[in-house]
Amino acid sequence: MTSSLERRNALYGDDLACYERMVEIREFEKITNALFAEGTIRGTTHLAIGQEALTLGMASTLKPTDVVAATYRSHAIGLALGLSPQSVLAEIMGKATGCCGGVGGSMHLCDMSVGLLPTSAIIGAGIPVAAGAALAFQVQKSDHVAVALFGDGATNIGAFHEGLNLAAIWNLPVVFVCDNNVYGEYSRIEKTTPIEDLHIRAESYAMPHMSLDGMDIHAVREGLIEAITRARTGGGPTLVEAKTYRFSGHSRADQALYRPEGELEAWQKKDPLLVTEKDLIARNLLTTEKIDAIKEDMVTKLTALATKVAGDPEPELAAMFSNIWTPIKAER
Amino acid sequence: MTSSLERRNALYGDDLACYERMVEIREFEKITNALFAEGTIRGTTHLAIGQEALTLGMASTLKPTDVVAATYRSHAIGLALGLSPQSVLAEIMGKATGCCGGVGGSMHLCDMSVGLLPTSAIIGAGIPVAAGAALAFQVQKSDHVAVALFGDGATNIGAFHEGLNLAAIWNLPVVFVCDNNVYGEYSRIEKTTPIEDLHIRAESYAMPHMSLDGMDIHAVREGLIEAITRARTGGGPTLVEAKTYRFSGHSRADQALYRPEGELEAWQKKDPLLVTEKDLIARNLLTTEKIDAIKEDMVTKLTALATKVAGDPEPELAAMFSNIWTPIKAER
Amino acid sequence: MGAMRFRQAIVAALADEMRADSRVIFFGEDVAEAEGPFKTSEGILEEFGSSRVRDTPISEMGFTGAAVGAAMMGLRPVIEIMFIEFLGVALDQVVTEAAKTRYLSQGALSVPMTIRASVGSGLGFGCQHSQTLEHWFASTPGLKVLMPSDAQSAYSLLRAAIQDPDPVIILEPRILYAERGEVDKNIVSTIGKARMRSTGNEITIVALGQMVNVAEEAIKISGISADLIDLQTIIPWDRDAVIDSVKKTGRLVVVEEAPLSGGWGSEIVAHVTSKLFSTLKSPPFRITAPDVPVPFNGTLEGRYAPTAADVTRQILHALKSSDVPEPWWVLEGMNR
Amino acid sequence: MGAMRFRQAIVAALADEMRADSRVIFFGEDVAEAEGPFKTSEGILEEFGSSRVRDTPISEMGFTGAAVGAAMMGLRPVIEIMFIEFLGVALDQVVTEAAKTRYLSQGALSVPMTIRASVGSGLGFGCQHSQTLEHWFASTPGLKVLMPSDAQSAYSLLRAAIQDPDPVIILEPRILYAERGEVDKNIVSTIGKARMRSTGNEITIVALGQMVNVAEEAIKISGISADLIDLQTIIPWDRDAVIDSVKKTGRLVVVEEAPLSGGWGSEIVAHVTSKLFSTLKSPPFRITAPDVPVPFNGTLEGRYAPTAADVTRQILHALKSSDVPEPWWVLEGMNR
Ligand SMILES: Cc1ncc(C[n+]2csc(CCOP(=O)(O)OP(=O)(O)O)c2C)c(N)n1
Ligand SMILES: Cc1ncc(C[n+]2csc(CCOP(=O)(O)OP(=O)(O)O)c2C)c(N)n1
Ligand SMILES: [Mg+2]
Ligand SMILES: [Mg+2]
Repeated sequence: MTSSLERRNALYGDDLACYERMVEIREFEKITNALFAEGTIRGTTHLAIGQEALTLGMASTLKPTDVVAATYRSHAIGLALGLSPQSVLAEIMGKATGCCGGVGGSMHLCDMSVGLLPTSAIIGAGIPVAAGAALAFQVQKSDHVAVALFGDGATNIGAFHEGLNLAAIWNLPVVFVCDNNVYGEYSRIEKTTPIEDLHIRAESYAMPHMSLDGMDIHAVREGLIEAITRARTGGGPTLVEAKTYRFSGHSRADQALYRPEGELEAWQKKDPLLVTEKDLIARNLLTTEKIDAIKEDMVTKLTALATKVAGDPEPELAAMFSNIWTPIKAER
Repeated sequence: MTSSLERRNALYGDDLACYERMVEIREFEKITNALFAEGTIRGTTHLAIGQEALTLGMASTLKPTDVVAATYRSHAIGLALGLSPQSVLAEIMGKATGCCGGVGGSMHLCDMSVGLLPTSAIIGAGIPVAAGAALAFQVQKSDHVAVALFGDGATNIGAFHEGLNLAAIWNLPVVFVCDNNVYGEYSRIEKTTPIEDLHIRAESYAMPHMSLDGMDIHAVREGLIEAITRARTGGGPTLVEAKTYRFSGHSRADQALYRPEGELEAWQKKDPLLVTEKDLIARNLLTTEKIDAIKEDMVTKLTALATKVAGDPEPELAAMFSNIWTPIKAER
Repeated sequence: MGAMRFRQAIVAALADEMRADSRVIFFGEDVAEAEGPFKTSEGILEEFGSSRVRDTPISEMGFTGAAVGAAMMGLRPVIEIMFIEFLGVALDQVVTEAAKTRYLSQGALSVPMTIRASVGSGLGFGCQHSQTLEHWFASTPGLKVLMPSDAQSAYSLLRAAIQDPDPVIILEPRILYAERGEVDKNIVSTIGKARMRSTGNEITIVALGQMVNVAEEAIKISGISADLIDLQTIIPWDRDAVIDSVKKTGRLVVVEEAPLSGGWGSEIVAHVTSKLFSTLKSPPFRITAPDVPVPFNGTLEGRYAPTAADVTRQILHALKSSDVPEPWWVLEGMNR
Repeated sequence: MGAMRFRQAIVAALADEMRADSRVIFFGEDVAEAEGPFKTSEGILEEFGSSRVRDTPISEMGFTGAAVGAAMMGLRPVIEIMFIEFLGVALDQVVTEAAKTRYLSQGALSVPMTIRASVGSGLGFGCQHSQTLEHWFASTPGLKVLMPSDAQSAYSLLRAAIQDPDPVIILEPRILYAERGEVDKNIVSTIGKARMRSTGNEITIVALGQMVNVAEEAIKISGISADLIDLQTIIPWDRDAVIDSVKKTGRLVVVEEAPLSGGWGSEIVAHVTSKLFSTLKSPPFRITAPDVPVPFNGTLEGRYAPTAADVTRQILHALKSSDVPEPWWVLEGMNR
């Protein structure tokens, strides 16, 4: 079985592989949604359909030794960074074979082999944590970079303000990536946020900032490379706002009926899959036939996977009592 | 004995009265400092020597029906708003005759007859509270205004960010007054804050903002009148940054030895008392003789007061058990 | 009288208070237009309008503090904290500001605010969205903390909370939102008073929220004769009701959903022990969750909070012998 | 061996750990250049430099979260929370992030961070700066909570905390900072192990922090023979030491600085009661502060935490009769 790291490495410099990973995420989320609807998945799920370009843009620019503090909207970033559909789906289904052994669930993925810190279900919590990881890199004089990935709604919480201020004053190697998908739960951004361009909030910290088209992997990469390079070379933090759109509902069974007429349709024209397909076709890396084949394969593979994972073992009762405190003998 | 409200009303339209109140604050703080040094006052104290123009500018522009959420640096704002030196000193000395019956202490003054909410010793806490008071005024359709008074260091804490964002999105009748006295405890502002002009942080909330000379009562009034009028007439919140300087140490016995050479002396040239004296003399409302007389009187009065208050009764043991929960019968 | 879901009882209580008292306002994340992530404010915006009913930005510190300030100015704010864990970013406003305001103002101000928060395990929300966290509010004079166990108490406690002049936190077991029950709208609880779910003389069972239902089930299964006390108010708790019952039964067990160490049940056991020591027939004890985070996996999560089977086993043991039954994780060799 | 002040013992422990382990870093508000508001980091910046020793902006959520992240990446951050109340704006990072990281990463990550916070009453800092608040961390598997009672334990516990692989909160009684005591730098505490301050056979006294000294004074005054257990670690507490002692003495009293309701002592009483009920000579009980905010006035504040006189009176009562002594505020008719 290919490791998370191998899956991650497959992305570098390979736009077709990135496209296929985007398709994987898209189909994975659809199947997840179906499994939740039929009751096979319990609890909650947060899909990132329509936001694949951002996660792939990140995964293909960051190094596996860089770390990412993300959120409950975790499947897409997890798969992009390299976690296998098996380990993610198994976690969402609470199986022992999941990336957190089934005790985490949909909101909590983790795989340090590709730098995914345990994703947090608390808005804003990952922002100071990412700054802290960057602090460690700075003290250790390593050239690793930390990234916080969070939503538009998260820019209204205190941890955002404190995390960015601290990163600025200490010139930490961190990139703050705001996935502005226009909604925080069921609220459209203007209901909760007095400004449209969130990246300007970096001005409060004299921090470089930018806005980019989160539907286009090239635009994402271009912006991130600038920010990541700045961080890696001692230039300090950057606030990057990626303009995306949440094609799916917020979570669970949300149908997103609160959307203005035609908004979804307008954004669907910018569907990152379409955008990437056009690009790859133009570059003769893809054909419409190939696209259909890729998608078909993916659906088949993931459908088979879902059946397989359903049969995976559940965690032992002992898992409930493990990894809470560190066994002391392990210490110096 | 004159009530807090009478002392407050005495300030309106009377620049000489405002000057005398500034002198009162100045001498009160000096005596407080001496009493703390000799051990008569226990716990802690936070003086506002050099910042008198800001508190008087506020007191003489706000109505007594407006409310102020201030901080542990409470003596000056308390006296300015109308609390008597007796009730403030008694509180600082833990006497039953203090404005909080002696259970609050130096960091916690309160007098609702002039709109002083219990001052908080938690950085930033008063900011959302002031927004909430303004929310009440908005819902009640009254034209009262709420003010939060806080320091430069407080603009780095989450409650500042969340409070301003909420006030902006709800267009609340609140004025956020940042007393930028250059220091947060023993740290000069640039050590903790990546920007110099804090008022620009309002841009993150599309909120009007201004900077003003906090050493000149006229400049303070002019700026506040604009902000208060905006709030009172439905125009929403404003962030006002008053540039001041903390002539005293942060608290207790702090000698502020960490100050750069000559900084204090430079600011002392802008001492709000000097500025106001010059203005009043030019307007023939004051003479140098009168100034000496006012100060002498004040020292005599406050020295006598200190002796008197030292003899005031302590709170009964019962005070320790009172006003924790509301006696239910009092309810509908 | 009428049957309704637990969450509908919450809506009804809020609506009835908002009708009766124009000072009552309500806000939180997606509570207005979306009518609440758990549909606990259906129709509230429509009936009471956008001045009194508001959606907030994601900023618990900001809007909890705003409730404190609005309450100081005479309104009666009710706020919703979607999951109790979110108060971890706003606790200061509750315990350090709201709880101390009346004291510091020497009674000039009070803070008649109500914080509604969903709590508890059992729904697969994972370890950051499944705790009860009553202990965050312990040892904080000035606060009151309530927990309903059925539709009736959801209605009656919320009305009492909104009418109360002090800060009240009402913890709603999320797992009960969809449960139906009879609701008599004439009943408004008295804060601090427990409610008898059943009466008997072999043992006193004290429980809160969902654990009341679990304990009731255990009584059915075991057929024992027990006083089942639904505490309803955890701070301040009904010392008289518990003491009187234990005087009668001579035995006490507390059933709680929180982990054993530091749970609220220890307060009940410690108090009763010091008051009734000589009259106790057997040692008071607690049936709790183990000292672990709430696991996501359904089978494991099913073992987290005490089950009717656990409770039955331990109570039957306690009635037969004078030592305290071990929790299942000790019997199964899982940990201390 | 040498006598030093409590605060100097803290400096020494931090310095020794920073010398021994380059992964240890230290930050907080005014801890670097100003060497700490309570002078608990004198010379640290000078010796270890501005990369490892930093002043932070006023943002507890920000820098506590930064410590969590830095710890995940292998550093051993020590942070100072000037007054424990300030964690009310940052609790999320401690209980919901740090405490759950090892669990969620299935052991791939641990969070070896140490949070130092000053706590307690007696210095006239008022009701928002004088609490102990241990209960905020209760029922949170994954955390460890320590409290020193003298210079030696200030040194030995801090070293243990920094060496510990998990998140540790060390609560320092502010009133002890200036106290002198002998310190043997070869002693590093074992977390979870209590320390005997004195031994005897009439009663077991369990206390934490400053209350250990108060209890010791009471023993002197009363001349009773008691095991005085300085718990040192409140989470996880030393069950064996307490159980063994009570097996010997048959009596237990817990002396705590926090208000009665929901204080940590109830856990000790509840556990011991359920384990040793039949062998107890008299009911275990607690001597605590009343359920009130900490008053500023010196005379009142002097009555807040238990005094040696209170403790003496109550223990002597408990040794003579089998009922539990009333606290002073009940005797003096102040409240329930
Ligand atoms: C502190 C906190 N408050 C509220 C929530 C509930 N919540 C979960 S997701 C969400 C919306 C977040 O919106 P955004 O930041 O835009 O991210 P998105 O879900 O759109 O990716 C909210 C309010 C939470 N998890 N944490
Ligand atoms: C949440 C919190 N963190 C830290 C402190 C300790 N503290 C008290 S005053 C102060 C400095 C505040 O500086 P600033 O906001 O500039 O106000 P100033 O004291 O200068 O008036 C600090 C850090 C506190 N009271 N609350
Ligand atoms: Mg969003
Ligand atoms: Mg300042």
